[in-house]
Amino acid sequence: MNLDDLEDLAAKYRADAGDHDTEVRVCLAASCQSSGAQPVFDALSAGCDDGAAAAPCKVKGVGCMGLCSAGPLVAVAAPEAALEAGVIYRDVSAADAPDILASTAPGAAPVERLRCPSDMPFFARQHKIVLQNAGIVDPNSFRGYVMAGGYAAMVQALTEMTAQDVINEVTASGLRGRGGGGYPTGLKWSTVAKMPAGQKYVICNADEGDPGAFMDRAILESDPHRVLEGMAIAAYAIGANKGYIYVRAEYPLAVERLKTAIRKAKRSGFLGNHICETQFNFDVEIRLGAGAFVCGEETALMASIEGGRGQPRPRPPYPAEYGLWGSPTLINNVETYANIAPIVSQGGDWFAGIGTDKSKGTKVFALAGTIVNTGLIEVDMGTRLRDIIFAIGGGIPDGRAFKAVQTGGPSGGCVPEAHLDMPVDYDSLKTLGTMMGSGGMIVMDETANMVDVARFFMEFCMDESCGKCVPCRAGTQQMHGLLERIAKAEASRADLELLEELCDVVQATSLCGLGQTAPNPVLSTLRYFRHEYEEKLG
Amino acid sequence: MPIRAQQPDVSVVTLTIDGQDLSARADETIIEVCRENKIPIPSLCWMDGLSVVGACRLCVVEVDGGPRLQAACATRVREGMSVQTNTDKLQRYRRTLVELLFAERNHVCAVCVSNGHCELQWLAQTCGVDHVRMPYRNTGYNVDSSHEMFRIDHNRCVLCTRCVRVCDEIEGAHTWDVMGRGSGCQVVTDLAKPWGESDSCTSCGKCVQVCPTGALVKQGTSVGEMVKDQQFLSILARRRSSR
Amino acid sequence: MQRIRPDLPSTDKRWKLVNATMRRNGYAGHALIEALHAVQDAFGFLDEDAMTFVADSLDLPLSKVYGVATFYHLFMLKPQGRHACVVCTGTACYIKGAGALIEGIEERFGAAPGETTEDKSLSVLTARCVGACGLAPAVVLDGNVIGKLGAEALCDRLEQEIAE
Amino acid sequence: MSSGNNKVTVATTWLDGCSGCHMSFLDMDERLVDLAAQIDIVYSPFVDAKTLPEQVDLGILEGSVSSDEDLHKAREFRARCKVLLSLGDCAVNGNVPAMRNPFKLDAVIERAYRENVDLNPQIPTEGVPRLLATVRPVHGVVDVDIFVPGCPPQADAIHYVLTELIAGRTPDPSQVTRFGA
Repeated sequence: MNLDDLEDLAAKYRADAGDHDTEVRVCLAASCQSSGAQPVFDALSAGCDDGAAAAPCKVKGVGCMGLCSAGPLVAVAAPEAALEAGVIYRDVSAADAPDILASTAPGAAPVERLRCPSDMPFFARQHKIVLQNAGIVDPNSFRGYVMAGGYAAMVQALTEMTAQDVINEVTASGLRGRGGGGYPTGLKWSTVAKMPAGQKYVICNADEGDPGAFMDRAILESDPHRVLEGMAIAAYAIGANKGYIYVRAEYPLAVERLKTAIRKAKRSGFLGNHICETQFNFDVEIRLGAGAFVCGEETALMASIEGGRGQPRPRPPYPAEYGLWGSPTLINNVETYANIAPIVSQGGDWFAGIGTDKSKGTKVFALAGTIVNTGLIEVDMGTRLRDIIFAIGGGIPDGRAFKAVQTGGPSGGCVPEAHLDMPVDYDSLKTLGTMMGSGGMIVMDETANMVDVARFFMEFCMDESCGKCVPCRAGTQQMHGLLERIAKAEASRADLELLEELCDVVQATSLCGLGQTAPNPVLSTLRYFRHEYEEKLG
Repeated sequence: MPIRAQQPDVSVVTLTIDGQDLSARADETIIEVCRENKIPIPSLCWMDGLSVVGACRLCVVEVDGGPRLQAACATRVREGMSVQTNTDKLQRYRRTLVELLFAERNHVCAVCVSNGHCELQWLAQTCGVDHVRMPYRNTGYNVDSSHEMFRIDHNRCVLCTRCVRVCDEIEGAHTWDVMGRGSGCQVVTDLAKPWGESDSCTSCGKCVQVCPTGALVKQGTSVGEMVKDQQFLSILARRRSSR
Repeated sequence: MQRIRPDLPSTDKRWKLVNATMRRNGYAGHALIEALHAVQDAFGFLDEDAMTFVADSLDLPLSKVYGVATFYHLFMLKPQGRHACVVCTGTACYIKGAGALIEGIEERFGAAPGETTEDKSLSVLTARCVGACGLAPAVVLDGNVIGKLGAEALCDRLEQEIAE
Repeated sequence: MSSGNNKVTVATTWLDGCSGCHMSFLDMDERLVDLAAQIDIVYSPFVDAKTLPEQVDLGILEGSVSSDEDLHKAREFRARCKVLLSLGDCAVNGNVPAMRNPFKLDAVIERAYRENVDLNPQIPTEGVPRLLATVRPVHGVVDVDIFVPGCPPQADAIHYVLTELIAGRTPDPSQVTRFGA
């Protein structure tokens, strides 16, 4: 199969789908489902089948549209049109179905009382590459993905490019790992590719564990084929024939949609043996996590796939050399793989033209905390924090003042008002004492108590420490105790000094990233809000 | 990391440790070279003959002046490598790590059967730990005396997992493993039943001999009487790997 | 040396589901976590019989199975209540009052996180971010995410579920 | 480190311990004679003085802090002694007295005064200091300058530490003693 054949296939699918000018999209991602999206979908579908719609229209369940706090969300748009090009409705209930269906008639007015302006900055200021299909395609439909141009990059790679060509494009794109570390993806791929031929593995890290981060869940729930396509391209590039997706068991909907996607892709010959009638074989299996944050660390993740306790081991040797069952292994996270297909289709140079000097492309962020527009956004690297929080996020509710934004989860830190004009990329966040992490952004208003925030994250690290190495196991426990004492105003200046020393020791000596970064929330709150600690000392 | 390097590499590299020019086999780790050359690096989880876990972090060293410390047990030597094993910073870190271990469980040396023969006690002295600055955790742990020959006192366990590894890698019984996570970790036999009820335990006593503290001891020993003999390990490990 | 696979622990049909999962994975040792998931899905928790059966089937040491079962927070070694309420304690939920939900539940039902009420009607658990930050504070009640409820309203809802 | 009459003033007392460290002090035997020429023991179980002077050069505490009274003594020593020394494992790390810490205080008292008593079991309320919930080493309640671990520290170790202090040097006790020594 070549690109022309794939285009023919997409055309056939379009013809099969029948004639309709409008589609009514209902977000069926986890957040909207929790707000009652399923009854809305059922009511709209029933209404459409009964002919309540004024024009030929189709009701379709889709993935995340982003503005989770306004769910259930419904959009009325032309088939495959971008979200902003349609009419978006918020807080929809089943009772609204007739009105929405009636509004699809030619010349009919939108239902104003439900309308969410699609030109509001939340939608208008985003740049969607990873989330291109989210909220538009039906995540359970293989055909839908193909009709939206899916699998073209894989077919192009398999039929028109060598493995080295693919790696060159990824390297040229400047893409860096979206899981937190920001390691250059092209370099990682070429390292694994250079290992002697033999059994190699591709792993997708979907163990998104940072509290306050739900980017990967949304991608998997909205566009699972995009991730599979990225993994298949990676496998082709490095010479692997087997892949694993390690997903949190806390994401049942994502798991279900991934399973469906794998099954359908296999049945259609886009996964498995002789993919698209080429010599390339690639099989994907899902492995479920079982509630251990540390399994996001790559060596712990592999230990877990191997059926053991998810405990990290010293690196080197790195997974690229000695990975799953001792074989060379490529591990990237969900968002990284989701970037691959557009890079292959549109070229590394195109991607490298987006973002900042050292951080290319876009980044998906999960906005949460005390912010008006809670949800999922994708913006160019280098967007200012202020624009993200105040323009796109709509600022702080209830007239309160902004205090800090926490990025990077338990490994990150808090950024205060004074640094909000910093363009967001891997390096700028590092200079602020925090990190990109996987993309969670928790906004805190003036009522937040920063010692308590540090204590919260330390408790998280203490609970999630695997217990293997001494500094992380015993050090986080002691640091948590000291933070509790400070929070209760029972601590002395010597306690604060001991806390700072333990931060240094745990950071410098811990075995894996969890321990090495566990002191970050303390160090960062000490850096910007030291007076809040000192006020509590005896 | 596997016990031995994947492929034995007999080529020779030269490196400097604390300014001393040394040569070593390319498949050796820094700690092995230090031990051969009588350069003292504290360690607790590492043991010649067992696989490397890099868990106690006491053997961290500075390599080539880089900011990231490396565990000497888990880092192979390289040509031209420059290692510092005993800087002020490293001494400070080690002291704190030893303090953390003492604060974590109830190591009351004065009434321990291993008093005077304990690696943790010795580490405290060599690292200059004359008191523990952090509060003691004061969590009580079980003492399991159900085995007819041996006893485990979890109050004195440092979770080095030497017992787990020797039981699995040398004896082949895999009676021991670690349960729980974080501060809740404990070594267990089988399904965390009393040791004496274990079906898999062969009562070989290797776990007792490799235990660095008074956690695993022989029954019937009194204060200071438990002296451990670890000679067997390197011999067994060597003979096993040459099969 | 041929290894003999153990018989199913009882005639309970759920063992067949567990066995099927292990068979699908070729009774390989690395299928341990999958097998434990299967046991928990079928029985709601892992008891000694189940762990012994899985260990024998996959030819793994008992202590290894126990070590893995106790490492992961999702695996339960004790039977759970008829209803399970998981309070999300992720950052967003924490900021928006997850602590008050936990306190409220403990006050009304007498069960702290990790505990089950005496009448076995409700188990209270916590999770590190269920990824529903937009609905903070979020709880997962018997698999369904409920968001934006205060402690009072949540407890009422729980009482209602228990009564049904 | 002397004041006034060229002799170093020394105060010692025992908190919750077995007095073994003081016995070890006496084990310095004939060296005590030389020491007596350099130090003046102004308050101690060894001597008759009943009040702790306002200003002392060196305070030596044996035993852990287990009761109200221990806490009071430790604070008083800290306030009045220029240099404070923790002598022995109980003072340095809690040692045997701290082995009750994993248990609740009520359970400990119950066990000591009722369960293990055959005749007229009762919990004393008068004439005994109130026990603290947690036994702590001396530095857990006041700042300590010198730590001399050991159970008890050998007379040689005590002699080394005192000689160094008298000479105005900072001793390194880990050369001569350790936990449990």
